[in-house]
Amino acid sequence: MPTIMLINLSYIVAAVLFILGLKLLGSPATARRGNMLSALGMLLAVVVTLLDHAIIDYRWILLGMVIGSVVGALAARLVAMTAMPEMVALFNGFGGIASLLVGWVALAQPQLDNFLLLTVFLSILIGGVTFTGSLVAWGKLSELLPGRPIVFRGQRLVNVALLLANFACGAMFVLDPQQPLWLYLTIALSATMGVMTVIPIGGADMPVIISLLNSYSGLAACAAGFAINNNILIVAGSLVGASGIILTRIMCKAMNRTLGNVLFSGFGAAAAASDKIEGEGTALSAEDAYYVLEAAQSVVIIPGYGMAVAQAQHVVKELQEVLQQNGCEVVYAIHPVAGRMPGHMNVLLAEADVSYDLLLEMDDINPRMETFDVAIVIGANDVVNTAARDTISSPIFGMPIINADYARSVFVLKRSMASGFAGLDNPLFYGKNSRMIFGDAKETVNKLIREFST
Amino acid sequence: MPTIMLINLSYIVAAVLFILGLKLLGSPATARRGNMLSALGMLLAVVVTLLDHAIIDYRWILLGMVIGSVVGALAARLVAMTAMPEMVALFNGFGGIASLLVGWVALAQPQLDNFLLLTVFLSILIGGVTFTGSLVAWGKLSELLPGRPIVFRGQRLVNVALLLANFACGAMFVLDPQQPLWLYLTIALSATMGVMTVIPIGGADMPVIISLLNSYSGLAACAAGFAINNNILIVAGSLVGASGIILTRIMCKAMNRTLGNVLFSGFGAAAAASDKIEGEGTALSAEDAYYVLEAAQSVVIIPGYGMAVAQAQHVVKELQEVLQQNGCEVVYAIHPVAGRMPGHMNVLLAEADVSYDLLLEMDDINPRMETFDVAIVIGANDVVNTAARDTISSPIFGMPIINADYARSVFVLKRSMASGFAGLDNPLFYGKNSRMIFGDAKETVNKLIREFST
Amino acid sequence: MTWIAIPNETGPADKRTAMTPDNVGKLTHAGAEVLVETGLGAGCGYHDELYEEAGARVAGERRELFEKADIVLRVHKPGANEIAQLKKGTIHISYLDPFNEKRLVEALRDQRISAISMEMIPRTTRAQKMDALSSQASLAGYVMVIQAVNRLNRILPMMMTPSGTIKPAKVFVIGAGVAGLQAIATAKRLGARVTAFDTRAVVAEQVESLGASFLKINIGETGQTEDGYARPLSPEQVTKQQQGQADEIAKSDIVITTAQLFGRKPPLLVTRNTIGSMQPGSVIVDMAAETGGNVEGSVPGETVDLDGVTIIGSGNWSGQGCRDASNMYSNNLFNLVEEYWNAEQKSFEVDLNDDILAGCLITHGGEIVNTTIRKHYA
Amino acid sequence: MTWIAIPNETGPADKRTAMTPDNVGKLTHAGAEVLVETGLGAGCGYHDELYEEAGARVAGERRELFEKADIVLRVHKPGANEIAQLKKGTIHISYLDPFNEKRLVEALRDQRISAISMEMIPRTTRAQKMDALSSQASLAGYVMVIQAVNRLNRILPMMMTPSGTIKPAKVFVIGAGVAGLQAIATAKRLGARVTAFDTRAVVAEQVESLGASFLKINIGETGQTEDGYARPLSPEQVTKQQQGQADEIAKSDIVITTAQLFGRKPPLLVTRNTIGSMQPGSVIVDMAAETGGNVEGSVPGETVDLDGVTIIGSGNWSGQGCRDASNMYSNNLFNLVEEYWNAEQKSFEVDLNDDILAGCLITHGGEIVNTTIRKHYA
Amino acid sequence: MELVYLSFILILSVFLGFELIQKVPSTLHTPLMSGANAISGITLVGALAGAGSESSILTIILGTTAVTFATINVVGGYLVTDRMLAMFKKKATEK
Amino acid sequence: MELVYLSFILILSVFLGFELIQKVPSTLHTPLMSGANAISGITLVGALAGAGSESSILTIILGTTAVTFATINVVGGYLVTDRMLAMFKKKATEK
Ligand SMILES: NC(=O)c1ccc[n+]([C@@H]2O[C@H](COP(=O)([O-])OP(=O)(O)OC[C@H]3O[C@@H](n4cnc5c(N)ncnc54)[C@H](OP(=O)(O)O)[C@@H]3O)[C@@H](O)[C@H]2O)c1
Ligand SMILES: NC(=O)c1ccc[n+]([C@@H]2O[C@H](COP(=O)([O-])OP(=O)(O)OC[C@H]3O[C@@H](n4cnc5c(N)ncnc54)[C@H](OP(=O)(O)O)[C@@H]3O)[C@@H](O)[C@H]2O)c1
Ligand SMILES: NC(=O)c1ccc[n+]([C@@H]2O[C@H](COP(=O)([O-])OP(=O)(O)OC[C@H]3O[C@@H](n4cnc5c(N)ncnc54)[C@H](O)[C@@H]3O)[C@@H](O)[C@H]2O)c1
Ligand SMILES: NC(=O)c1ccc[n+]([C@@H]2O[C@H](COP(=O)([O-])OP(=O)(O)OC[C@H]3O[C@@H](n4cnc5c(N)ncnc54)[C@H](O)[C@@H]3O)[C@@H](O)[C@H]2O)c1
Repeated sequence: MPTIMLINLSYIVAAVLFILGLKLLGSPATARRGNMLSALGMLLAVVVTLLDHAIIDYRWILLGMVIGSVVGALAARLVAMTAMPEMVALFNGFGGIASLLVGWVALAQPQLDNFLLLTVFLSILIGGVTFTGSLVAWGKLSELLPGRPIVFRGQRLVNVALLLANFACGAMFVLDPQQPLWLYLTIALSATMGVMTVIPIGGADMPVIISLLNSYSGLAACAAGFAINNNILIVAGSLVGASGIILTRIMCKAMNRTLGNVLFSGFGAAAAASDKIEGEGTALSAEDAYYVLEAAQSVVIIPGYGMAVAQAQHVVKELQEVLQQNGCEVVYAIHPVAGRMPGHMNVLLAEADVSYDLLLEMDDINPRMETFDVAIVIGANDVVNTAARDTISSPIFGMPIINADYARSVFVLKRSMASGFAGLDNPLFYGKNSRMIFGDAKETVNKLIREFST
Repeated sequence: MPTIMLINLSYIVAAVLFILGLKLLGSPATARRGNMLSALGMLLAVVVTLLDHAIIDYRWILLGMVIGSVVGALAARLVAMTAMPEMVALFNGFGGIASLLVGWVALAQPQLDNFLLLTVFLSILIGGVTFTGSLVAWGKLSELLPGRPIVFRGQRLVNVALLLANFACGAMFVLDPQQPLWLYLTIALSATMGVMTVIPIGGADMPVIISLLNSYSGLAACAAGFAINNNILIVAGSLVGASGIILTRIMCKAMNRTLGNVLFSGFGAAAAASDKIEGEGTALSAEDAYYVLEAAQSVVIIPGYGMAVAQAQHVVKELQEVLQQNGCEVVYAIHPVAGRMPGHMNVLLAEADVSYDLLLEMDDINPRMETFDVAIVIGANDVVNTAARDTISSPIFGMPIINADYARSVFVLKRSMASGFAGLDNPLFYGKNSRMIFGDAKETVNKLIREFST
Repeated sequence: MTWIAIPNETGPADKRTAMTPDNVGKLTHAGAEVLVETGLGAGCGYHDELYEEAGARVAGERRELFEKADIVLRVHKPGANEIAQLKKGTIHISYLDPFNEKRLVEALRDQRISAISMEMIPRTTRAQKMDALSSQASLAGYVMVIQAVNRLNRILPMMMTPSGTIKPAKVFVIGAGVAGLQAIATAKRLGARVTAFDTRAVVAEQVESLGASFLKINIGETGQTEDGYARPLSPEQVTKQQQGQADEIAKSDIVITTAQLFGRKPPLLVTRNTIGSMQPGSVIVDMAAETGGNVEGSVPGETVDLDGVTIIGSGNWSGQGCRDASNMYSNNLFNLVEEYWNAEQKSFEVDLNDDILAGCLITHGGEIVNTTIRKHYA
Repeated sequence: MTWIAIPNETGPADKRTAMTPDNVGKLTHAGAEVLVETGLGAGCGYHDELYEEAGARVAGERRELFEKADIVLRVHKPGANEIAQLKKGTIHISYLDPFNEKRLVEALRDQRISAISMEMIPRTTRAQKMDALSSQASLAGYVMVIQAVNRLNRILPMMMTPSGTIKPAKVFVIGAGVAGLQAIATAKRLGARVTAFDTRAVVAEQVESLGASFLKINIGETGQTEDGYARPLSPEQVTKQQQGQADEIAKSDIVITTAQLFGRKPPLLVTRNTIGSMQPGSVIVDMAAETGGNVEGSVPGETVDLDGVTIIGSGNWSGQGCRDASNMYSNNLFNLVEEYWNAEQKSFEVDLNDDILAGCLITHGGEIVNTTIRKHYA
Repeated sequence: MELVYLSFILILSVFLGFELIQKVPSTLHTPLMSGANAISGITLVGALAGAGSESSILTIILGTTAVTFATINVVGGYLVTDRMLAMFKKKATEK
Repeated sequence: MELVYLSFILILSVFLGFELIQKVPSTLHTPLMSGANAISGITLVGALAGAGSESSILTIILGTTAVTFATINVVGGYLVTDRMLAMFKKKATEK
């Protein structure tokens, strides 16, 4: 078999290994095996590539690989567990710069047609953004740079200008590849763009950004693959590019955000968004709520008359158990007037066999409400009506309430924005950290439980 | 743009449409849209292909397409709703024969290398099997052929001989393409193989077989694609081939069978298998049980002491509701001595708020046990011990039991094969229609409920 | 210095006490001087020492309490002679039954007592913590079921046993207010099949929220007052209701009636005839027996047998779980006092504009200040 | 022709009846002639006419029943004078208490009566339908809780209300056999926190299967008999148990003791001292009061007050839900008769090799045939 | 080299085919099968070349037959699938 | 024609990438990201050609730098992912 065939067939095998590896990485039981498989694929791809006739001199390769392996292995070994995310960012940046360089090297090829130049441009652009973006992310996470969003007046304008300039350079580069200026300019602009994209983003959102940059580095490799006409780069690169996007979306959801919100919140877009929230009460789907609950360490359930109407007590108990199995602390906060008769909630929760020890009185729960990741308000309204606490003019002002709004997030499960027994509007529903999950409480809770089945 | 580029780019778009179409077909809300998309893809592929320079004379094409369209459209319009599966089988067979013919036509190409000949052979083989196999399936379903498995002595031997002969012919065909005999022989043998594969399979299993043959027809198209070097055939064919296999597996699971069991049960392999079942009690996973429950019209739940130990009453109620939402009738059969105190089951089920009307006494349920699709025995043992009914020597002979074994399928949820209070072995567990779902009853029921979340 | 006096209850054998040592402690902590009669909490197991530990002075003489008191806290209405012993301007908080006790109210007015009637606490969300009608009715709902179950010749839950299947008993609750709902919940807990009826349509959802079923009877327009109380029915409506219920009652093992009309005589809902249709051994509980009765033939304070059907009209329902009943009533009183307590002057401040006081303060400064009552007397 | 006679119960005010009209109907249908004493089911609301409709003859004279009977069915043991009235060879089925009633058993033997003791029905899966101990104990478990709740000065369920939070009452059940388990279930239903203890270790799982918790006391080796009954403890073990329980009892609002030892005097489990540690107003129910008592100071057939703690020892538990109790007992009797009924000869066939009869038949053909009892007397 | 590309395409399509179909409610089994079957009529594209080739008679006959059969598969397949799904949708909304 | 094949491959890979990742528990987010990142180091394969090409110095320098960076990405990426997953596994079994 000609070497070229051997190499390419091996590439196919490597691609299969990458695919399987990625798939297995998605489930806890198989993740480690998946990583091994994908590493095996990489090894195979690298080894067979060395057989390529185009490669004549192995010295430099050896040098690069030895240095790279030592540095990579040491970094991976020595990094503290807590510093892993920034390490990933750094590695990712290196992947980006490598793709940039591969694109550059591709310019040395004898025939340069427009398509090839375009792909070279793309690998440089994406590789460059990935590189500097990842470096900034790394800097923010390792606290070499300030973690807070760095913003300035006209930032958006600058970014748009950068992008346009870069595209212009790209065009020039493709049209006039002999002039190295365009190349250098492209590199410089791409690097700047990477920095500009990441600095306005806060440290807490970095994981999402890293995931996005990871997707970019896949795309850079893919572009480089086109530039040097290499299948495995295209396949592996686009796999990573696509799965990275999906992962980014999943991570955003887990943070109860959209990608747009993550990328642009630094620009004060967040302020605008929260204004909107103030206005109408933000709805959330049960699926999205799941991602938040899945990550929660402590949850307080605040039941009200709606739980009784929906006869949701049994599924609430189920939800409690599912959350507990997930390693989350769950307690119930029972307001004395919740429901329509004294002890209404007790009757129902006893029926569902909720342990008495989990039922906390209002006075016991309120002081520690801040420590809860999520407060799930199930068909309650008046008993969590912040107007009773904050609005002197409210008819129920002075009635003690359960301060659900002090929890980090509040999910309110009810069918509509309708008021409760007292017939009053509830400011809680419009709170910044509140999300309405509309629908019959039993059905909603059921959906949440279902989401927990991986 | 050269035509060939246009065609190929359109093929890419068509492939994307097929992919999206298949994906959307998998969910009720989007299925119809998916089908439209995929039809759109097909239209695109066909139309651009007509631009091909190789096509000189459109008359025959027109003829074929008009006849095909009329016949296809009429058949699709006129067929009775109930006869749809056989219609699908017939269509599928036509796809198979078309691939066979395309392969054959490919022989007219000027250069024939070995690889090409191999792909031609494969398209003929697979296409032929698909064609006659589908015809037989169609015949069985439309009752032109007897629906029962047709078996004879030495059938297996004959099949193996057929396969070997066919491969031999194939080899000869590749080595000596000038001799048409091998070609004709291959066609004849493939056609025979198709018949032989399907006749030993009973009518009830036909849907699975059609799905399998559908997967084959995809593969045949894929092989034909290699033979005439056409991307879209390869992509679409292998998509159908692969997704068909998955669908077949899903359908087998839904019938609580393995593919092997479906394919070979006609050969008396079933008898052997059921012997085995007699020996040890067949375990079933919750996922597989789901497929059966999902299709069930009526379910009887038979709780016992194990439900109490597992404190599974609340999730059992949940399961009941999920089944009911799925359009299934659910009742409970309560044996008077179930549990460890009189009325033990009543206490628990009342706690879970199961309606009294659903609780049937042994004497009320036994006469209609045959009518239930599934009996779910939850942690009961002695009260469904068929030895009490059938084995005179049993210490509990004469005690009336709930005849769970008379239901079409029995699922027994318990942690092991251990005996119950009376310490006796239970023949029910080894019954042909019994499946053990091992594990804590609460966890198992929970898993079942989770499976119901589409 | 404000003296708060808590006399023993002298009324019908009610073991409740108006103040528990716990709440006495809170009162003294707030700066009040508390005077309790000896033996105050004996019925619930609270000894005099506990009150002393809580900072109260124990008085041996009842008279002393009344003479000293700036505020009197008690469960039942005062005796006529006791009013005369009170200082002018004393605040007197207890049940008063002002709709029927015109004479008493006038006596309080004439003595210039500020009398607060616990029945008249408005049913608003904010006032719930002082709402003794609710707290006591809730316990009553539970107790009525327990008493009925104790008398029934059957058991409530379903049992499928080797010795045959016992069907669940049927319980029918008429009037699903606070007491009715708690009765429903308790009977459901014990495994009965529970049905309920009420003239207020909003209640149907509440009944179902407890897992019971609501009996639908078409009796035309009904409605409820702003405070959430039922409006009285016309005679035809009452007849319709009686007919609509008859079937359900005949099938029931236990019937519990809790129908009240705020400020009026309760409606007669279960007739002699209907009772005759019930199985011997069945039980009827008439919560309203003492104020007029929902059930024909019920005797206030007694349990009688009518055609083999036991009719419980014992009243004083919350007295049975007297310890919990006292705790709740005492909490209600304390919450009321605390709400209007002036921490600086350490005294109870009567604010005639406050919406809760406007509802429950009957007499003040020598006048009947409560508009509802004034209208009622007029 | 086989005459089955069912006399009225004469024992302590027990309203139960041995045969309901339903089952009488089944007996006559099987070909027996049934003779009942007038007023047989009056206590449960079954009139003579119902029996007549079921095919029985109602006899005004009690004597007639005994003289005619081939089979006698009843709840309690026969009076000594009644035995003499029976024909030789008569089959007599009732409770007998053979361990303690040696004299009675000998009288039956001498009269050549085939006496079946309902207490001695083996606890096997097959015999459960005849097992009256189980059916009646199960009801007793329910009734004991209801009686205790009725006496308690608190309520059982937790209630978080605007008038304060009521903590759930604590119930402690000693002995988790049939009655104990039902008591646990009933108390749980009403919302109490329930703990239980039993010397048989297997019971822990059963207690937890009802959602209650099992108190772990290390008292060493215990075990159970083949029939599933508890073995008696050594005196040291009893002391250990008493100590281990003391704390739990002190914290409990209701304590229910059901500990029995088959064929022996029940163990004393709750001492005077421990009772003193309980809150006034608490309740103890001693199921075993009539056979010796698990509780020091309990009086058979009565409810007494000890240091403010109510001790119920009224016995005859299942008499309270007498209609259901009678139904179940009657089913047990019928199932027993049916099991050994020879449909052709229309008679009861005594098969000495049958394992159920071997367990419960005490005297037959002029001999004490039951090995357990023979051993016990020897 | 072409073979390499084709193999890549084959492998990727196969994996994609596996991944695309995950959980399918049993009501959709038949429509999905039918819809997939219609796609496998793609062989029509291959048949066109044969039928329109103007080479030997045999090729034309074979090609035209192939076109006919494949068209039946395609047209009938899509229509019958759509019919099934339309019915399905009606049932779903009827609920 | 080559471009056609490559486009097919690209499209199929992208779709496959979308399908492969479905529901991932949040504990796996970082490892999965890291594992995918290691795969993107495949650019190493492209870099090898440059570094070993014996053409201009520039190419060799660029190539070698690329090889170095890419190798860090690959080696470090896989190792760090494995470390995370190992820890994860331990935690899971500890439970
Ligand atoms: N505890 C007592 O004794 C007692 C007695 C009488 C009155 N109250 C009064 O009742 C109120 C109790 O407060 P609360 O917060 O428990 O109840 P609430 O304020 O009445 O609010 C209940 C909420 O549940 C929602 N809901 C109803 N059915 C639902 C369903 N099937 N699924 C999901 N949500 C449903 C309703 O909103 P949607 O319609 O939008 O779904 C409603 O806003 C207080 O004002 C109290 O004073 C109490
Ligand atoms: N009703 C009464 O009054 C009473 C009183 C005393 C005795 N009994 C006797 O008890 C028996 C009752 O029959 P039964 O069928 O209800 O019970 P059983 O025959 O005792 O069987 C219960 C089964 O439940 C399974 N199990 C236990 N824990 C489980 C868990 N967590 N999850 C899943 N399965 C679990 C056990 O199998 P694994 O271990 O394999 O899981 C066991 O085989 C009869 O023999 C009856 O005579 C009844
Ligand atoms: N805002 C609050 O927080 C709060 C607090 C306590 C009570 N409430 C409300 O006040 C209302 C009255 O409660 P209550 O229990 O004191 O009422 P109540 O004691 O006056 O009457 C009891 C019940 O009897 C019903 N009734 C009257 N006539 C009837 C008839 N002919 N047939 C059947 N039923 C009849 C009434 O509708 C009521 O439900 C309830 O709706 C309760 O929810 C509100
Ligand atoms: N096979 C059957 O179907 C069947 C039917 C009925 C009962 N049984 C079994 O028979 C057994 C006995 O039931 P029972 O209720 O009639 O028993 P019982 O009335 O003899 O005793 C009641 C309980 O008291 C317990 N006890 C004895 N000494 C004690 C002590 N010192 N401290 C605490 N507890 C003590 C016993 O263990 C028993 O659980 C049970 O296990 C029951 O499951 C089986």
